[in-house]
Amino acid sequence: MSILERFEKVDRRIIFLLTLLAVVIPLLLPIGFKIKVSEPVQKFYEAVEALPPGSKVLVSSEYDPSTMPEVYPMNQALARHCFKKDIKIIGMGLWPQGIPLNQASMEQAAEEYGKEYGVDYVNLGYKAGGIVVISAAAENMPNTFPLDYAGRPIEEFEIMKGIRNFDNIDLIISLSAGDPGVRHWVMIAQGRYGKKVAGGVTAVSAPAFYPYLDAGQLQGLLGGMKGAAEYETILGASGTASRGMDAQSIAHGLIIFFILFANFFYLLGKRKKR
Amino acid sequence: MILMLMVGINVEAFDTPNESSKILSSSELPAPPTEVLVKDKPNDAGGSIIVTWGKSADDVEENELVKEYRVFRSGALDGEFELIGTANKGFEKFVDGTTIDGTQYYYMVKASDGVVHSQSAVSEAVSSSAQWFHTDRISMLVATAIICFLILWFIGKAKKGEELYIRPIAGLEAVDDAVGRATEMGKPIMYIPGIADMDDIQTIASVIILGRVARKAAQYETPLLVPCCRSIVMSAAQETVKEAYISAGRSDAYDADKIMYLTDDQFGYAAGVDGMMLREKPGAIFYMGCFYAESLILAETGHSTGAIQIAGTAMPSQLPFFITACDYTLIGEELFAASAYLSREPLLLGSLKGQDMGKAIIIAILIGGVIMVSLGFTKIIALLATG
Amino acid sequence: MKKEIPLLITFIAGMVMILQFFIPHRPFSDLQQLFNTWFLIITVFAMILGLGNLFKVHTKRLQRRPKGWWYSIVLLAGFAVMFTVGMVWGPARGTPFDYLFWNVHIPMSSMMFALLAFFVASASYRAFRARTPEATLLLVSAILVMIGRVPLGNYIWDKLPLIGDWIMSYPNMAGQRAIMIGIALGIVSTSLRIILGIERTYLSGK
Amino acid sequence: MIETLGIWIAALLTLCILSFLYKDNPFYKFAEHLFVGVSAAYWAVYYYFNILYPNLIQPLFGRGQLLLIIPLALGIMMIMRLFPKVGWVSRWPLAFIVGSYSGYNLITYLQSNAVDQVRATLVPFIQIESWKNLFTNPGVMTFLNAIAIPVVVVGVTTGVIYFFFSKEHKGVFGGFARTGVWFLMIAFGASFGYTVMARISLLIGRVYFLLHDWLGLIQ
Repeated sequence: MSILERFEKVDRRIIFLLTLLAVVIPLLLPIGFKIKVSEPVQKFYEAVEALPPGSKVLVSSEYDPSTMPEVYPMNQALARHCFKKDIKIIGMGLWPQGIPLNQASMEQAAEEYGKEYGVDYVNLGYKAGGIVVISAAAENMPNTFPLDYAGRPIEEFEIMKGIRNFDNIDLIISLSAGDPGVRHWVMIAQGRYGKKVAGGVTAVSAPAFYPYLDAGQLQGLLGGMKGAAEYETILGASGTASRGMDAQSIAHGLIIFFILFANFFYLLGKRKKR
Repeated sequence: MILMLMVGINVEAFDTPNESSKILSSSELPAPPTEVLVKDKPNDAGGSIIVTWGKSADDVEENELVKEYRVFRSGALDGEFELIGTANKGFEKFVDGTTIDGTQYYYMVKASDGVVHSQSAVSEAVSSSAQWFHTDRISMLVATAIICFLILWFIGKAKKGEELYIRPIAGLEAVDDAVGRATEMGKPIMYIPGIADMDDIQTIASVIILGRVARKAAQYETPLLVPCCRSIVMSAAQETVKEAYISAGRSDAYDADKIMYLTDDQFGYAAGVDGMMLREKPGAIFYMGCFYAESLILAETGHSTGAIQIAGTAMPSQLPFFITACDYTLIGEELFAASAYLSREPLLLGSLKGQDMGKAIIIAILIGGVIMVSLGFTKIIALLATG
Repeated sequence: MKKEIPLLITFIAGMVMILQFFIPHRPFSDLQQLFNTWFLIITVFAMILGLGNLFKVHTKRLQRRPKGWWYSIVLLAGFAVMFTVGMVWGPARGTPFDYLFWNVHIPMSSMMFALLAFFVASASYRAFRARTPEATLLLVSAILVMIGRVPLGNYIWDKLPLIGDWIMSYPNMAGQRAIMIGIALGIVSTSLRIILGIERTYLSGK
Repeated sequence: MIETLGIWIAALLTLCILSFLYKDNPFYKFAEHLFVGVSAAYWAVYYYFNILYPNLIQPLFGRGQLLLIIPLALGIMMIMRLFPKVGWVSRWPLAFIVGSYSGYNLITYLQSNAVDQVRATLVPFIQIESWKNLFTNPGVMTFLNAIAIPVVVVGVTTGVIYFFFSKEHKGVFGGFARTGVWFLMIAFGASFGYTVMARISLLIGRVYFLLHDWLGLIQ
């Protein structure tokens, strides 16, 4: 086997090992690359920033622990952004495992900004049914969510006073790692009820949301850990997403190198054959 | 009806004229909201009334005279008005979702800074009702009617025996080869119907394609493994494969245990299928249906076993992975065309032709619409609103 | 009868769901939610079939003892423990069920998902070769977007991230939109064939 | 103590799954079978507490919502498959599910994937602002922005043409279809490139867990 062929058919375990090293080493020895903010993230930031103090934002968590590295930092940054601006958060989720994560991010930010549960934020918990829950909540929030995530009646909470349906919500943000998720919020809350919807999604699904962003169906979009890191950057706070960005860059660079390297030898091999 | 234009000013806590006049003299009282208009919320199941008003003149950034608007309702013009909700400053609309259809209501809005309020005139009488047709959805009704008509029209034509040309689709041409190759190598075939349940049309399409593949597998007497992520999909797959074996005259070879349920969990399923691929060493692997992140986990593992891989999905986000890791990939609509293509039944082929006509109309609207919009006729955009 | 009734049910259920989109009036406005609840309930019953199948396959392995049969014990034991703990103490936070979920289920689930980092690397090394003009386009657009996403791209040429974004927002969006439109027609046609009973293999038979 | 034990179990199982990359081995087989068993039980318990109990048992037997007898009957018909003689009744619930979701998806996809997308593409072909920009400030980005809308219109149109099944892709029509394929390829490449990062993020999450929570090597 010639050297060229050997490079073409390299044991994939070597690739696996190099990828692992590209993540482990920068995590142990951080470098500190700069982060540039992209337009969808800027739009997302502005959508929240434009709300007057006292506005109510619905934050729905549609992710689970497996996508935590990407979406959880968004959830944390969003909660901080809202509380910093005195915007109230109504949490909920269409994925059961997203509820504790949403709650944790709100609690953490509430502590930093001295916000109180029931007054400045509330978590309505999980409801099965995806798209149907969105329609039901759009029509009647108290009926759809009579209790909060811990089983307390929502009438007890000041923040829920005067909230009947989506007409009383100023912005809807879905942080989602799949379906049901942003797509359905756009279809129902935006499509059928004309609400402003913004989203945070995993990087993999982000491209599929560009048409919605372009059509104005989405106000802004955070895509993956990078989107979260950019959002953290605009807010001027370094979080877990920013911390992972070094490893991210190195591993990413490695994959680009793989592709260029493989093509270099492929094209070289093709020329030789001629 | 007569619009009542009396503008009253009062403070909730002080109802006697005396006290009220005290407040009147205070300079802190905000200007009242103007022009309270009410109407039944259109296109709903009833129970909602939309209240709109003009902002108080004091509802401005710089001052705090208006903090919120309070919306009141009464069953009678001179009856008691009760608070039904609030809207933040800067807003001019409130939807009351607690009305009883057919009952008359009167509304009134107060601008408030939390302590003192000034109230608007009382609105006209209004009652809510439910509608039988959603008027914002006419364009959708037309679109649905046209496309369904086209499909049915061409199915009808096909029924009469008209010959229809269908272009080759590489991924589907390869189905026979893949089954054949697995047979030659004496290896089983694996068919993965995705991770969605039967509520997803992709899964239904997948089960239909499974029927066609199973018939070929039965003819070639090659074992067919179908690991499922959903119980209902497993049931439907068993039913379909059994029927395929019967119609191929090989009902004796049908083994229900080869169509098995693993777990509803996305990655638990991926772990199980990956293990199965390495141990069963299939000669051909089909991925048809709705896939999420597990697509590449499965397809890369499948590739490492050396199997021929044919994928098909309508999940735009997963298509790139199948394209890079599989030998053939059905892109979006091609997945739905597979059943017609593999069966060659005229009725199904006719519907493909109908779909094509639908696309032709869409292209015509696209080109015509862009030209019109470029020339300034933007009305077409509103015509396509879907409610 | 065995086939006509299911076809009739399919037709009625399908037509009702189409109509409910256009009719805001009750009962149509509530049907979607109602049907969804029904579907979920049927799903749970069906799970008895799925689990029954899982047990059957693995108890058979215990009887026949093929190579690696003892892994079936691991599977059945894992199920038994998780199921018992869940039914006895419930799924709330702080229960043993919750503990097993976070320390057994989640780590495996997350790692399985994270394997994708490696597979993306191996797939791109192997498959992104400039073999044909189409493959070259795939390659070039992937590289441009990838480079645009890391700080490295900014160092090479400050326009690279912008070009990456441009590809995402326009040509990519156009391609995605074309796929979406195609899918819509495919789904309309397939659904229509199912509702009208033209496509009925899923009910077994032609 | 119990917390530490949990981290150790989690870390070892993580490594078992990771070992799959080397080759199929007893550690992976152990984890795989455990995973399938545990996750199947997880969802069974989950469905009971989140669907069956609150949506059927409680409202039907607790509050007497008799309408729920219908899904109960359909559910029971589903499991009749276990008895070959009456197995055919399981087609009824299947027909109900397939029928209602066919109807629902027909409308939903037509709306959000077709009509809404077509409407969003109706933008003036020539954006005067961006062409002005190009002439006053010629450069790569001003050029790309000027041609952006034409690119979208051409891309969507030719992309849809690629999906034509009943016409041979030959001649001018074939040229359009081929252009459509190019757009699809660019879209796939872009999505792939965009995704790479996400996948690395997940690995970072796991490595972070091992290095931070388990080994305590990073703060």
